Amino acid sequence: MSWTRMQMAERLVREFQDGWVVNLGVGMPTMIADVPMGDRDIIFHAENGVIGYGAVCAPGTEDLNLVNAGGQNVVLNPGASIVHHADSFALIRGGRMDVTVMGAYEVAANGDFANWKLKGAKGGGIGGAMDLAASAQRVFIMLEHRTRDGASRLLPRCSLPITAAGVVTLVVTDLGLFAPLGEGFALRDLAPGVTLEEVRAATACPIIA
Amino acid sequence: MSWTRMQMAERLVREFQDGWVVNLGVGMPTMIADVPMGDRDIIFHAENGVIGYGAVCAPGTEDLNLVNAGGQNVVLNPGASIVHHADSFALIRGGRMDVTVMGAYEVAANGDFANWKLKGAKGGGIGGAMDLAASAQRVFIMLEHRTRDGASRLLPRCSLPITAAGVVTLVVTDLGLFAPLGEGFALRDLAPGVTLEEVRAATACPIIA
Amino acid sequence: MARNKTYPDFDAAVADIPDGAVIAIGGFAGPGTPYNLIAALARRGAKRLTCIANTTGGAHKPRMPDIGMLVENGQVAKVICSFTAATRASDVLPFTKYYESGEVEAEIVPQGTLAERLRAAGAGIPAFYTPTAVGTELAEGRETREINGRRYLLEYALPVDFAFIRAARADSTGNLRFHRSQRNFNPLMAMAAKTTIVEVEEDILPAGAIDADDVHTMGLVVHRLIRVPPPPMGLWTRKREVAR
Amino acid sequence: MARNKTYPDFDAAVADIPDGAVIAIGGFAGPGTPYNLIAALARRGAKRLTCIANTTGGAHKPRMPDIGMLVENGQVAKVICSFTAATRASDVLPFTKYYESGEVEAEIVPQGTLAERLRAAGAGIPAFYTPTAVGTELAEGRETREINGRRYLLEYALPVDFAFIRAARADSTGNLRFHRSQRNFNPLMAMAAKTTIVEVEEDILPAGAIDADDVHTMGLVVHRLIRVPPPPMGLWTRKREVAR
Repeated sequence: MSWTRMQMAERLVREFQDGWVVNLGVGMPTMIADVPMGDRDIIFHAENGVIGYGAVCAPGTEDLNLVNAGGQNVVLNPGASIVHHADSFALIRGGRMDVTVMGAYEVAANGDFANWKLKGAKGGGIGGAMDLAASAQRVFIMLEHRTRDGASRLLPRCSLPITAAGVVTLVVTDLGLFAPLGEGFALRDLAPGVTLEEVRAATACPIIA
Repeated sequence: MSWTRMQMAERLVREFQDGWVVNLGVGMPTMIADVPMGDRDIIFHAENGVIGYGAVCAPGTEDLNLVNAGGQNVVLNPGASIVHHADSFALIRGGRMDVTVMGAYEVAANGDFANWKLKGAKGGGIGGAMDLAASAQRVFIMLEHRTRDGASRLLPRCSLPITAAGVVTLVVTDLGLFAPLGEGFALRDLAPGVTLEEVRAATACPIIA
Repeated sequence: MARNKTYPDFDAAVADIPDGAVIAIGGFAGPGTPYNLIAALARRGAKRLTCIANTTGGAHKPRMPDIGMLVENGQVAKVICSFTAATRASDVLPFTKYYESGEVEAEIVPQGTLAERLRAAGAGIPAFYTPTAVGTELAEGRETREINGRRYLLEYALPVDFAFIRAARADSTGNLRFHRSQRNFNPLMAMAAKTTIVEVEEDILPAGAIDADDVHTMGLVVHRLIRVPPPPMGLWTRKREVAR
Repeated sequence: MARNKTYPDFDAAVADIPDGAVIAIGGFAGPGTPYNLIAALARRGAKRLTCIANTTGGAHKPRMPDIGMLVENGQVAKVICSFTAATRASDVLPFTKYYESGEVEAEIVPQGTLAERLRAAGAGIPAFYTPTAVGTELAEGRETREINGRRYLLEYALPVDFAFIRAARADSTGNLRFHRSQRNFNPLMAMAAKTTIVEVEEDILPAGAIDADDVHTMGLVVHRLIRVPPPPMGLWTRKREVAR
């Protein structure tokens, strides 16, 4: 047993506090906007200047000129506003994001993470990840614990070029919830049916339980 | 005989070219918006973010939340737009002003001018003058040729702290129209009834006719 | 986005402003000036303030609440502005004598640089280069740099604790609309501030009443809203209302 | 303000773009992308272009006119963007192989830095400091500076010869309105460019039809307007119209 991607999203959402401004990256994190927030008032910010968006539109109801960072057509919640890219990243660099949630290839015990460039590639895809990682109040990472080849994505140090240094607050994987501690990761929560031994076996650096 | 302030404004307006964006400073230059432009399409920009304003309002017709740089209630021409101060000065520093027209205490043959600080004062009033002077395509200065004591305001070098160095394009005074040439001013036009000898007698540096 | 940011009155909205706070005050030649918040700050009496604004107030009558008034009240340690004196020698600003005598410190900044320093603070840009003031007394002893053959002055961001601004319209989430030249410094100060307090000229609207494309300042950077009571109860809703 | 900036067609609007020009192209994931102007530039055939955009185009079908197409057409020397490849290894961008093989140069820039460098160009700010990319491969060998205890990277303005943008609405003086996330980079690119060319989704309105408080991009920085013809004559007015 382990967490599905939706359960990973739900587990991270439990960490959100009332009133937070949340930026969701492309890929897995987009699912977070579909998780019920209960009575918490959460504002979603997309890097393309959409403040206060909500769920993905039902087919046929889309406004084709309204997308989130992942290019999905979304709805606007009451109180939403639109700004241009410079103002959108002004809010990001200005520290107005309480948290950014991003996917990654690797995350390291020293708080570094890598999500823009693959091994041996000349270029990559940065998008807004470096700006968000450098300036959000918290950086939450969502990723599968292991690669398809079974290698740990939680590492002592990143092997790929990093997106930002020492910024990661929390990491959720299919196996659990973790916080980088310098030389290893603190285990904050275990997926149901997963044991500490399984996590340790799957991880290339110490897990502090 | 010499030019009145309105005639000074009219003389400068003859220099405006169709399509120009014109910024008018506080004081004497505000009169320029009241001079007929003929078939020239001139856009007036005020430093407080008003683009495309026109004449001062008739009493009783004012919008009290709409002022030009001098605090006068003005009308908006069709096609007008409003921006905030950072965007307004972005347009200024970005070189979008074809000309700025400013008053001054002194103007120098080397193209310097002074309009923000009086002799012996600790502070002064800069407003947008330094930004406009540094970045407008042309700087036109309007001032009385002499102080109340009869001293020349056209000088070899400014005696007061300058607003910007070497930027002045044209100078209009009650006596004529001038262009700084380094060591003196070129005479471009004489007010009616004023002689070259009178101008030379009133000016503390060479006048090249 | 449903949080209601409305405060009951001006005094409640400024009640936590401590001594030593950095306050940015919007407005340009009247429009957009938060007169009621300035008056509330005078009543609150917080001291050793740093005030950031285009001017310290005009020489006009009737006198409106302005930084000069806070200075006279002994509340101000420093002013950062583009005018410490009027350009016309005949206009005497109340502030000028306090500055000339050394009772209050002032940093005089070109208006565009002031706007850009506030914008930079809100945008997480700690410093930038500008052509403004190069070659003048203001640049003496300061760092300059040549870029593509032109010389520029290094300027630093100007972060703010509390912004006082005035808007025409707001919704309960803090989205704002300004009318005409009321906009001026107000959006920048809201972006630059930890806490933005807004006096609003019209009834505060429900969330969503301002279309997302029509918002001038996003509620994300707005924290407290106070409706300016309609005249005759309200103070200083417009210059004219005072002048009558 | 009465000048009419309307052009008869897309080809006329790009007819003077020379070889070697720097072109900024708006749009983010579809909305605000000037597809018709990109197609016209492909027909024009200008070469050795530098293209600035968030991406070089998507991996989606049906394919829309994009920078990748100009690259395949042999018109592009350099791209400045935040993606030279998709982040998902399974999505292959047409551009990537041209870059990996060295046929086309690329400068990869974080999206917020790209936006701010364009904004700086439009604002007469030649350079600024940002926290983004500090400690990464992108900062290697470049100038950094510590300000108030944090390290920042020096970034330079990105001036533009021609901006291609798409708006929902325009008046004849060039004042623009964008609909929803169509806004994105478009206002910044208009500010940064010597010449701004706009494809407009609705009929171009008379001067004054857009209220001064409602203008997103001021006509002062807009030079040429072309109405996107309504379907079925028009090309790519919306993704859906192509996909049908």
